[in-house]
Amino acid sequence: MNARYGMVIDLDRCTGCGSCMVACAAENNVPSLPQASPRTGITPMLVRKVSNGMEGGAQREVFIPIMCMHCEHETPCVSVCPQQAVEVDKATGIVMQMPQRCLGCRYCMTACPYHARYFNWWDPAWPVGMEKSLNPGVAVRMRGVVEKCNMCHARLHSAMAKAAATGKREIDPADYVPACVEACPTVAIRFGNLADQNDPVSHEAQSPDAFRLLARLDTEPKVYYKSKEAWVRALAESKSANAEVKHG
Amino acid sequence: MFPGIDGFRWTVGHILFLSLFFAVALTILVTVVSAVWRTVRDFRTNRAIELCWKSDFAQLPETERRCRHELAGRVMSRTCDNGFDCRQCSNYSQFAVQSARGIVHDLGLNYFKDRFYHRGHTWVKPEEDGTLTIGPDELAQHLIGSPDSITMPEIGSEIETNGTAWEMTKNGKEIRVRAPIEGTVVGIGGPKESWYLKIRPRLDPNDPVTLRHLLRGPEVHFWLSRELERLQLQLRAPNTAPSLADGGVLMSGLMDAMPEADWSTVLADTFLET
Amino acid sequence: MASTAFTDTRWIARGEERTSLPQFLLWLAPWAVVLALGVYAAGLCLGYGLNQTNMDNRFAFGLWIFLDLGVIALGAGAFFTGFLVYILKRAELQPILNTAVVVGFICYSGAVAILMVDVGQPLRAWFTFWHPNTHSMLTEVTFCISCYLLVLCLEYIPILLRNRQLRKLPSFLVFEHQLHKLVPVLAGVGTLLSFFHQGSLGGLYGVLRGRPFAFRQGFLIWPSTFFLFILSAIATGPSFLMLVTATVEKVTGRRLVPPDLFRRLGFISGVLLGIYVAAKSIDTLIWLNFTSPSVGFAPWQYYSYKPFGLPILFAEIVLFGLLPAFLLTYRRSAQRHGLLLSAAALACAGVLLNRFVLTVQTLALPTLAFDEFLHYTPSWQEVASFGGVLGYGVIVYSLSYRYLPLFAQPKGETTHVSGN
Amino acid sequence: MKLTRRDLLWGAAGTAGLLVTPVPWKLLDDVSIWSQNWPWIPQPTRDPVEVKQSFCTLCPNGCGMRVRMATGWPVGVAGVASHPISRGALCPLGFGAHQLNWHPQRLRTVRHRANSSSWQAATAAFAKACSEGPIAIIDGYPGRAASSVFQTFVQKRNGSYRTVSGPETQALASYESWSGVPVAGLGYDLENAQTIVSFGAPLLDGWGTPGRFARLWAERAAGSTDPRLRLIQVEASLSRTAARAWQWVPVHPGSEAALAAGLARVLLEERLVRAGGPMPPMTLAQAAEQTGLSTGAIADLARTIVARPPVVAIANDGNPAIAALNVVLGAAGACGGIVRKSKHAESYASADTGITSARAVLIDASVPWDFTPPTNAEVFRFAASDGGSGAADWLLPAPGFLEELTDVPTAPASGIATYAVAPSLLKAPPEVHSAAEFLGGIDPALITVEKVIHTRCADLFRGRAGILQGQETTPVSKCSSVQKLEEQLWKGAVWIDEPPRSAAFRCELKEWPATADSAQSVGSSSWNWSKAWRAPVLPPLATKLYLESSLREAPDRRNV
Repeated sequence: MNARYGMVIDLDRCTGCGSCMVACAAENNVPSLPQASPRTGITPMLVRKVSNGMEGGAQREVFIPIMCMHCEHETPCVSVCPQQAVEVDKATGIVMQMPQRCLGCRYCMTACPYHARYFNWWDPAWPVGMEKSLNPGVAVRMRGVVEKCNMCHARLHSAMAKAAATGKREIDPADYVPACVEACPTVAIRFGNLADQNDPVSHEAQSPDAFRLLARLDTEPKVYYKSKEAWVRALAESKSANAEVKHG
Repeated sequence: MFPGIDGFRWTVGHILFLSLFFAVALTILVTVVSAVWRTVRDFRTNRAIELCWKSDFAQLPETERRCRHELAGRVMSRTCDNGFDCRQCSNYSQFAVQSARGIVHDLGLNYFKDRFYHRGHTWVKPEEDGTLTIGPDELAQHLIGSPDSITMPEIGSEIETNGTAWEMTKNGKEIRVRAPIEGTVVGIGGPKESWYLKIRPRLDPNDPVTLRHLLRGPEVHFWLSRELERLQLQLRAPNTAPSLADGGVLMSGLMDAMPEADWSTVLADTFLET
Repeated sequence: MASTAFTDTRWIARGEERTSLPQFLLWLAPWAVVLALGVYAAGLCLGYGLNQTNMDNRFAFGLWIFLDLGVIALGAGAFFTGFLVYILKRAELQPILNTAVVVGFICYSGAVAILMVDVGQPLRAWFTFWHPNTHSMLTEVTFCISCYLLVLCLEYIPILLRNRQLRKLPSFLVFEHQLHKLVPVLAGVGTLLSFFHQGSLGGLYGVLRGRPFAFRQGFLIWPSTFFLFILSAIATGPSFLMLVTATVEKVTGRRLVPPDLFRRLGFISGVLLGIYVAAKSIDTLIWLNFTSPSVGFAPWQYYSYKPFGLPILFAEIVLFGLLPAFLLTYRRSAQRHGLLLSAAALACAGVLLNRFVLTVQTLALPTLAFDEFLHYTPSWQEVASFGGVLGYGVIVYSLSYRYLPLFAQPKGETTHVSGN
Repeated sequence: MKLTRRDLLWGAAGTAGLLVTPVPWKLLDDVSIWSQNWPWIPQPTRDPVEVKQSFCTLCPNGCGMRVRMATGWPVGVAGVASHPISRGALCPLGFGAHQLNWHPQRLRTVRHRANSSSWQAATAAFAKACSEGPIAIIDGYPGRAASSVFQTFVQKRNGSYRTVSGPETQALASYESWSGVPVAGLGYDLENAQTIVSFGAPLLDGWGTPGRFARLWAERAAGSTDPRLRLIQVEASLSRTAARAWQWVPVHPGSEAALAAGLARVLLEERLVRAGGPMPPMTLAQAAEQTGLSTGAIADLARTIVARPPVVAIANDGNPAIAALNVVLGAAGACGGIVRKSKHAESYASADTGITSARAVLIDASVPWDFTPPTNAEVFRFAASDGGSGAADWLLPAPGFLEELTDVPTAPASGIATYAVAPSLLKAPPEVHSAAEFLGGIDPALITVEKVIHTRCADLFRGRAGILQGQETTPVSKCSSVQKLEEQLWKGAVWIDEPPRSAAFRCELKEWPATADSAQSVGSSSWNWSKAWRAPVLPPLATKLYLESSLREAPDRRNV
């Protein structure tokens, strides 16, 4: 297998409902802690609300799901990790975080321009009994380690196991769909193999409306966004490049 | 990173980084190991005591490190840089050996013409049978009086010049008496005898060089007067005028008589302790 | 007075006048309280996790990293003085050497202690040695700092063993003697290690491609901050030693080193600071005009957030760079003790500001167009933990000053060394 | 110093020897594993996962839900793409619903005025109330089998039965009074609409069955400047729906009725509609003043909405002006507008009766938590969790998510009748009972939910209409027996009715309705029986949206 898994997120379709965030947290056994805040919580998939900064009827809003962009080139978090707890899986292009090797130095978090990495500030905890509802196949991360989106790697594993059981070398794309993609009610998040010319996602990534956040950093993120609105596409660049954009 | 772990591949970076790191680690290790090794070697070659003395000597106050020639007035001012071991000193000019018998009574203290005096207030006396006897000098005895306890080396053990000859305690103070000469202990005396230790010297006692580093004859006078001067200053009660010089006689058992004095300093200066 | 049991004169080198033990303990008491509080706060962080701090996912590094970088820069005096004395044979700096080693030891051990609290899983710290990533600046830092701390311990041992009571044990004294003879080797190794980790600490931020405020182009694998950190550390290390020595002189009320030494240290510090300021200015210009714009970040926006405006850049380069460099090197200002020390203090403040800008400002600045400029206030646990390092430093230095020959210059030293 | 060269050599050799043994490496490995596995970190089960089809019963929309079960517990949920209405989508609450049963505020004991009590005491108290006077039962999810049980119970005792409905249903109430078709029989034919004017209805944020409009909008409108489905959102603030709408019309808060009137006036005056209807008394200028729009903007908007028929206006409350606008637009009873579902949808509907003189009121767990009935009677409140600040005398622990057998009637606002069964996938803890079970304890002769469902299945089988949409599609007419049909339904199939031959119904609207109390319901009493659905507590993971992101403003923090 030599895939380059990536996503194309159609921002014109995102209604900011948050289903992807909940589905992601449920799939990946992310705890919901009463102490957590937007700055300390663990939201491997995070939908952010962005306004065009206008007043009245001219005001527009867009919802931008932010997760690990799985940078392909000079992946910022991979080169900084002192103990190889982060690596780009050569077979899939997925940036893998190995929490069991993570020291919790958080250097990778400072390296990530998308703030898509999260630290376990607390011991993971669930109300009494709720641990029975944890998703099998995804280990719970302990306090003091960094985690992030790994494109529902457990689902890739089961897809591969399924393929192996039937003697196939390639997985069936229908078997490997990340939780957020599956949860999106408007099919705004599309997932596929960017290296596969036949995959519709690789075509969409090439569309003129597609863009990547901070693409000029030259890290080749594999999560693409799409919008027909020019002001939304302008969010790709840093704030200095479009001064009129304000946070909503 | 290490071979055998998760698809490891050697790169130039690995080789550079690892070799640098291991070179550094090895250097540090070799340094420590060689320091330990040299220490062990020093002990095995009996150089440890000498090294300790040299280190201690370097820590002594300037006033305690005067050259014997300065004491005798032959040079204006000279700090010894050989740890009082004139046998190694290139600037040593030989004194005529005054081999005589008899007691000199000087500065209220007795000293013997046939004994050789060490700067740590011990004497050495060559005996007829080729051994040397060692004991504390009159000034030391006056200071300490009768010691509370004495720890002598075992018969047959080696003592080294400026190493420990014996140890005493007095009023809770530990006193190490430095050996004036090296040799093998063959007899143990004590306060009740006229000598404390009898040793068989390592070097020929008849060779004048063997005892060259020790004071004798008129030198002792100059040295003792310096030492008394120092004692006067140190034992002077903080609020009184100099009193020791008045009588000119050093009273016996000073440690018992003047418990309030700063004995740590006095004893250290007297017995060449740091 | 000599007969009282409550005294430690046996442990104090002969001929050194030190305050009485009760007075000394009185001096230590507040620092011990600060240290105890720090240990308690660090214990909270280790026991309950880093939620005790005010760091968060955006401010993943906080006060600790800033101050760690700061003290390691200030502790650079240790390796640099060793380098000057042993490698460049500048014997006139000998009187300050022991102090430099102790200050370095305190800075590094304190920084490592705080780092251990700062990581989420301290028990896995050794993983770095087992699965090291050679591409990471932090690996370089970890390897070098742990090795260098070992070197500093080895350099500290001879000083420790020269204590009046410890030296009575012949094996200690002989080991001290033998180790002391090998210290030049350690100084050389220390120089190499320090050179790399000071640089790597700079590289730590310079390589952050995702943080264009910190990202710098460089030479081979090293970004320019690698070299700037080395320069700024060796420029301010001597200044910090001056400050420490002057403070100790002030507190003890005695002259410890020849006054000429201050001017000499100041001159070294000043010249290096001058070189650093020049290099930093060139680097800043390249970054403003090429590096940052090329990735879509108009550089002036970094300075559009209060209180991190342009004055901070000015302060870094002129107020804490050019000005002290001038004062330290200019003969007439260097003659005046107060002015010399003020300049040294400015230089130290400058290196701290530089570390602050690179750590805290980098994280505060937005990267995405819809990010906000963030604020962060350290929690009391963070402040107290670091206060603990300060208390630890003062206590270790005070104990070293009292019981170890920090400034004593044995005349027989040369004989001593050549004796074997 | 006893250390010799020999000792050193032995030491070095010993260390080297130790290093080639597995001991140090095993120790390192153990330390590493030890530091990765703390005993207090919960570990997910390693048991195999089994997938069950069911329906989300959190709210009356009944979205299709795939439940992953391991060791008998639900470990994850996902939507069911084949479900005709929810179409594979779930709301954020649904995605975390499988953890709701362990919510710390889960009710596990009977509570009587903040004191612990018992089921015996509650049963005795309710039986006593039944003997003393009329009782009322309030249902938040009408049309279920349990609703039938409730009705049977109150009919026997001459009590009353009331439903609390959401804004989707409430918005249809005006048509009921104008046409006589019960609300349960009405729905929106969004699938055939080309222009939708929403008056503050959160179409993209939980209106109706979330997946229904979301998918529709995503397929036909999202990201297009000239979409096949034009969504025009009339709303005071930039809501989620407004942000994504084709056009957002910002109006003054509460001026929706005025805008509807203004639009109707333009439509009628400019003869933009064929249907016609009563002319609103409000002038265009008045409408403009109240809404804050210009007269020109209202006129433009009127022209825009009729440019692409069919068009339907959707209100977010029982505002009759918007219903009247639909009448003017000809959307009432027309394809792509308000349609009449098949008779089946009406068959289990019931008339509401007043509760004013009730001795005791029983509130079912399906009633929105923050609903308080207008009564002084003794209140028996069923709930799975305690949402706090409850006004009930008795708080009775009800079965939690997936713990109760229930059927899933047609979702509100749906344009087509459906029926499904959600079996209890989890065994309810012994200390919880549903309201229907509770009533069965009072009246042992009362029919049970299971029997009602069986009867309904038999009805479906007899009707021989519609299809069963499960893993595969089976027409009911092809089902060999009731058992076969029932079996399919219990496995998660959805019965879908045939579309009615005619969606039309006639609205008798002589004059423009008064808008004075437009915010109030058109019910018999002045009390507002409309309440948007709200759970007592949110699934813990859904609280992340509020607490750990800035996506939504946090509601009452205690309940999240």
